[in-house]
Amino acid sequence: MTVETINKNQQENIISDRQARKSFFSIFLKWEWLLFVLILLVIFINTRLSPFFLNAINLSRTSSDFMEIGLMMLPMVLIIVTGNIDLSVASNMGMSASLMGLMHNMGINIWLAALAGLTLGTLGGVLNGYLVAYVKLPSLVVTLGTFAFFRGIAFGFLGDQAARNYPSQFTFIGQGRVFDTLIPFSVVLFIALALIFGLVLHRTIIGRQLYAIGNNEPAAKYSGVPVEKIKFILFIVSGFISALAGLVLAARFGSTRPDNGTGLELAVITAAVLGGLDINGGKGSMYGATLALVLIGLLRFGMGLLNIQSQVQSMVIGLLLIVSILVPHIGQQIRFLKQVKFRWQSILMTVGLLVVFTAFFIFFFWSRAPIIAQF
Amino acid sequence: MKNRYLIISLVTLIIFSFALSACAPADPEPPVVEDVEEVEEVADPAECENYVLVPKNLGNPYFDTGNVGAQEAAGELGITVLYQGSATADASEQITLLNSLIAQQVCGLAISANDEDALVPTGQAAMEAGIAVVTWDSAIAPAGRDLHINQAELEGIGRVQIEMASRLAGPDGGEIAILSATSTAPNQNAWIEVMEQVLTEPEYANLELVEIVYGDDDDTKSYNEAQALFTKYPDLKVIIAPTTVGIAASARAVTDADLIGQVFVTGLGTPNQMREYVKNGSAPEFALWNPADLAYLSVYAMHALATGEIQASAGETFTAGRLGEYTVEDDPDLGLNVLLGAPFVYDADNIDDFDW
Amino acid sequence: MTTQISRRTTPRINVWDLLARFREVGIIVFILLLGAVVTLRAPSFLTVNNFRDILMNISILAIVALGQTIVILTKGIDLSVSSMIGLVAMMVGFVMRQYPETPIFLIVLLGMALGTIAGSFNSIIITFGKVPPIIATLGTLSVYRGLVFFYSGGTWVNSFELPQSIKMLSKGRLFGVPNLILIALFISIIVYLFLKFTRTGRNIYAVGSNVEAAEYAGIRPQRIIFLVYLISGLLSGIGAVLWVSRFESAQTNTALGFELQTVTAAVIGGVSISGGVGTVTGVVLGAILLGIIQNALTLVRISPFWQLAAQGLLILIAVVLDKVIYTRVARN
Amino acid sequence: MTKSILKLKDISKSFSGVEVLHRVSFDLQPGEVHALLGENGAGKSTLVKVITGYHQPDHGDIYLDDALVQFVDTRDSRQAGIAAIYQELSLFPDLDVAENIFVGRHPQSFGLKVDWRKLYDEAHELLDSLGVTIDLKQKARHLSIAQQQIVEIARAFSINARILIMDEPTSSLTLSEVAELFALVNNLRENGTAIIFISHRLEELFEIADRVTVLRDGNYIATTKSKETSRDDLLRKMVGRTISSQYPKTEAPLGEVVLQVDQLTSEGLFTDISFEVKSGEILGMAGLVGAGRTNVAESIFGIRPATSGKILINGLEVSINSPQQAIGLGLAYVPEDRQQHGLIPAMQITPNISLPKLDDFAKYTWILNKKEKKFAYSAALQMEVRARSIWQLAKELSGGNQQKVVLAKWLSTHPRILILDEPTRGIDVGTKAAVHKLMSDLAADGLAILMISSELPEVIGMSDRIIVMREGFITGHFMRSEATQENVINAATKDVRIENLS
Repeated sequence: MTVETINKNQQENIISDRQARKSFFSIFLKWEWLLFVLILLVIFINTRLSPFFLNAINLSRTSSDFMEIGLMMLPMVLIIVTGNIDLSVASNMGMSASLMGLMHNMGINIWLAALAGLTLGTLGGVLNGYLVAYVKLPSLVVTLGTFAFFRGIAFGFLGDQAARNYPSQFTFIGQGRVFDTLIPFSVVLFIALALIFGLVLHRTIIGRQLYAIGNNEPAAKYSGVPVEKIKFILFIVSGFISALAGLVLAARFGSTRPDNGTGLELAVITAAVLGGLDINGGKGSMYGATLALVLIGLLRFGMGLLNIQSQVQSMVIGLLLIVSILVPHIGQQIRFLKQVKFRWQSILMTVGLLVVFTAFFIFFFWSRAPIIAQF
Repeated sequence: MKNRYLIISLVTLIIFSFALSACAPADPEPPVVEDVEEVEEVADPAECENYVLVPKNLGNPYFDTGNVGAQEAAGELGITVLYQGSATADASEQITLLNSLIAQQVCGLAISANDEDALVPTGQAAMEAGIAVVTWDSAIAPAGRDLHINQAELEGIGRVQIEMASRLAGPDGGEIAILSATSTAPNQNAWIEVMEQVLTEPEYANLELVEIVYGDDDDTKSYNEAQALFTKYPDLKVIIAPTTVGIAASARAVTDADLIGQVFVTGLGTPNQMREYVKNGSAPEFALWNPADLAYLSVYAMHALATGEIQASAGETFTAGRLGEYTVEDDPDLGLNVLLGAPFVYDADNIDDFDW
Repeated sequence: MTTQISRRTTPRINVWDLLARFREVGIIVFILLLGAVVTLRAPSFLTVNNFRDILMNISILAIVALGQTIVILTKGIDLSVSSMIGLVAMMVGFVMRQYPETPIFLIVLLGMALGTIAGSFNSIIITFGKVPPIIATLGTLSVYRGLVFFYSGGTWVNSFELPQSIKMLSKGRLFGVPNLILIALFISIIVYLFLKFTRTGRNIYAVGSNVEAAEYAGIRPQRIIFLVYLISGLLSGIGAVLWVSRFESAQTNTALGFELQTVTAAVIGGVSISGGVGTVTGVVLGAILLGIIQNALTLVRISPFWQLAAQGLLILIAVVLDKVIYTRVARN
Repeated sequence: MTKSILKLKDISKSFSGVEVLHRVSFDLQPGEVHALLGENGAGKSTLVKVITGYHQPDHGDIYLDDALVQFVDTRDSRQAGIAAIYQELSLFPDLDVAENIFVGRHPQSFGLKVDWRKLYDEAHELLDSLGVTIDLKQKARHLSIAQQQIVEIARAFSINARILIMDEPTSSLTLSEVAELFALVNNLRENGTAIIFISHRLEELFEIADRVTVLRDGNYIATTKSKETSRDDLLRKMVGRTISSQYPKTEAPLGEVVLQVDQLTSEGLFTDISFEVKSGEILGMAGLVGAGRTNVAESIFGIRPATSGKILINGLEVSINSPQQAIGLGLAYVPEDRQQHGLIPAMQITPNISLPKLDDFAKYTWILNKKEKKFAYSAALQMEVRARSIWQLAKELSGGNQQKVVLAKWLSTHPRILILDEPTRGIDVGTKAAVHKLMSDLAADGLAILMISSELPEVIGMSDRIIVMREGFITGHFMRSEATQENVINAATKDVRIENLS
């Protein structure tokens, strides 16, 4: 599409170095602000509905529940910005923590064991990174394989055993609080790393190159961006941080089992996408992802306080995920519908779908009626 | 142009969030906000009414049956017992859930733990907040709870399964195998340990334990594992599955493979799931305690703890409604616990007396 | 077919080229190698009964993986299949419990209809809502699972509550072959014919290969994309009925985690995540390979704790080998 | 007046608030070839897409046989007998050649089953009538660009349309292939098919077109019979002003050899390529599309390193395994495919310009925004990029301005060796002249320039020396003084295989 608006004969400056003027309100209409508003809203509503919501101890305890997800989300944001994905993070975390647990059970010093766990996690990242960057396999496929592989190794290490009785210096990572305040150590760790990752993404050469790769990988390569090297490093970092998250989880649990953290990868991706990241790469910010994490955490906590069942909570988060992508496209949809000339097919289809869905819901409630009656 | 749609989206999201909060169950009298400062205080035992029964996960009939017993106890005691669990049997999900329950300053928690060790810090936090913590079905390590309500002695459960297996294998004995749940399930592993010990007794010398496999409490996986067992061991006589998912899957695998009468399944199961297989002969007998009784007892114990009737020390006694009087015992492995009783053996003669 | 037309075909026959053209050959070779090794260590692998078991075990996987394949052909992915199976299985289970005399074909039809409706919900979000498929189905993955729970109130449908008719749907035999295997075979053939011999089937490949070009060529890509999620729902619905039949129960966690298995089967079967490439034979073989790996690992008594790792490793090897073959060919 | 088969009246079309077509009218008569002419961004391609129903006009009417019609999508227009070859190649890389021709219209038996035998037979016949042989079972992914274009043409012909639209169908065809195509077009015209023909090669229009309609900036300018107009007249109408000398090449003093390539070989792509470029020199590289010229450039730039041979820069042997290394050695490469390789369309002008040399605008990897902005601004000004602001997205610019951004980006790295791959492909006449002027100036400043171009007048007009490639071999070498269109074409179409055998 070629769009050119400038009159070719004009003599004055042909290009400006200023950003296009935006209306005052449009600044507040960025996705990140919407998330912020949503967070305030959730806080407001929850405070009204539950007296336990705005309580420092409770918030402190809840926040540490989400820190492993948060930690793994940081490299995931960078990976998604390049248009890739890492499904193996949670498995990697299980694998590293299991190695650490195994070594701890063998009587090896916990810090040495932790170091070994971090090394193994990083090596897992090396495997992912090598296959994605240099063998050039799609990241979805590679990490789907290592998703099973890493978790399998975790079971191989510990089997039916658990590692427990970690020294309190170690469990401090997951359970401790900083300087007698209520702020958990893991939250401090997360904030520090989030700052670093955010700055790398938004303020450095590497960050710029990540966006370039996500928007147009061949062009980035032709412009001298070391695409392979960056992807390789990215997956290694993801491996390392996953291992770190594994340690935090082990420290929080005070124990390790090989199935620790199963399924967290979907929570990580959900947070990142809800934060406005485009799964196809090239768009999104670290602020957005972090805000989304906070939103999910507060929502979950708030719903928990209201004793909403877990399945319903997942459903709400799932819906929120769909709606968050759906709503910004409403404009497109309206325009699309305006364009469509009224054809009998489209009317028929709409009516048909409505009938089908109505029938479905009638059936849904009718067929479960006997069960409801039982209770 | 673009802005307008963003405004639409903002409004939609706001409406959506309000809708979310409307999902909350109708709470007739939401506590007033001023209470916030007092949350730190230990709940006053006299006014304590809110208790929670936490299963390993929701949507599992075994625990749902437990809830029936719990509600019965709640009715008798005049308290409310909420039934809250995580969506999947996963420790970190359960911890998140427990944290929100602790935050609500409930009076007591009766937990079936997804991870013996990982829940210790959470259990401790609950006790620090003045909440009575008992575990049922699957324990948290002693440091993380006040009391464990033991469904049956480890010894008893392990032994009854070997006894059943021995009966089914016949006088000549033969090869037996164990199909467990996940390799990390604490109660499973404890039972298996006992079973291995019992097998060393001369009485059971003719039984040979050939393999222990894990079905992960997943129906498909358990089914496949059972199938693999009789492919690998053509002379296999008995599969012991000390898990409700595993035993049903194994019995079905035996039925499907037309091996009824050749391979028998036994272990721990629920009547409704096993009814069919008891009758067709693939699993002539199995054992289990009554989960309703277990939860019933747990609620009484939790209430006794919260009201100060007992202080969680060995030798104390309390009365649990229709079940009668129980004593808190101390065990070197289990810590403080209350024993429900011996497991009950279900067979074709009595199974129709139960519907759960 | 019409060889005389392709005049400028490369005359040299090359092993790599053969492997790439008939990707299935690679999987078959892999299966044979694996089979040989396993048979050496565990002779019971090579028995009719064992093979029947393997095929029984992967039948439902193959059916649902075919739906997944059709979706992946258009560059999409359907992560919600497992929850759709769970939902449909529960609803079908409820109906069977309530009305045990319902003729079995009605039950199958019901399952298909319910699956299609669930799939159409995905379709709407993806085509009209312009939500990327991976996000949309990640969302419905939890939404449908939540609905299962809401629907059943946490209860299960147990074996004794189900009539014999549904159980026989998969367990009955024709010429000694269990129905389930025959059904899977039948559906595979139907999907094969659909993808190879109908315009719509070819249009699916076209849309996956180049959406814009498809639009230029008069195909309506949105309709095709709408259709593929519908088909995925339909096949999941069939899978759900078979699931109830085979496992004789409907539980709240039915098929939990199954979505990744279907993607794995498709990927091992040579379906390209970037769309446009993949065959029915490949996917069926991919599912069989997965089944054999699972079965073999148990038979050769690899410690149960290491089985998952071995499985993951084999998947990685399969994918890397495929890539190596492909690059070799591209170089020639 | 004869009756028109297609008539557009006052068509307007806007994209995100920018009007691309403004009240354009157009009419087409049966049995005529009607050329559509205009610079890039004049609205030709949009007009085509409006006719085929890919876009819907915001305003205005379309009449087919004097009846008002409305095309909701390309299906409607196809049913009305309109077929099109679009400018962007629109093949299906994963489908084979035969199926590519019939996608969406597979021949069927019993109205249900795709008849593969018939499909292959018809495809075979069709390609035969075009006088080409392409393996019908080959996947389109593996075709050369020229072959792809032929498949596109075959597809459009297979529809038996009453109206055939050809948007730049000849851009990568050889002369003989173009001749074959024109013979077919003439054939169709005699049978009464109406053809809309778009090309940047003005010579072709005089050869094939009956009438010419000129668009400029989305406005209708004029329609004339091609016999009654001249090249200069058309150019003036297109640009809106007179164009001065087309090839402003000045003689620059030649310096040292800067880039020397010795027996460079990449298996299957090119063999034994040797040449040298001196400072101040423009070396032209001619040949047909697919001769391996781009491959040579890409291997010099480190994107696909060659398997054997040497590259020397300033007399020192270097090994270049990645574009980063190439940039470090003072190389710059303006690639052929602007959208895919040259630019990041979804990013703004500024980051596009600063991408190859981000180190220059950063302190310890920290990007200094002000410095970057200042630099991008001056680079954009210098290249006369026409845009609202340097924060405009690259994809919103016209082809010519995009090329200016690409040039600005590479010049910002201060290269000593500049490789230009089809530097003026698909850009308007005005920008083309500016690019030529720039090349000449850069050479005068001492840069060594390697220019790949398929446009013979450009190669001959701009180069100091010319090398010609054919199927991966160098088949000719001419000084500026001795190069003529004839001997360059001869070298470009020489049969390499025979020469190698001897």
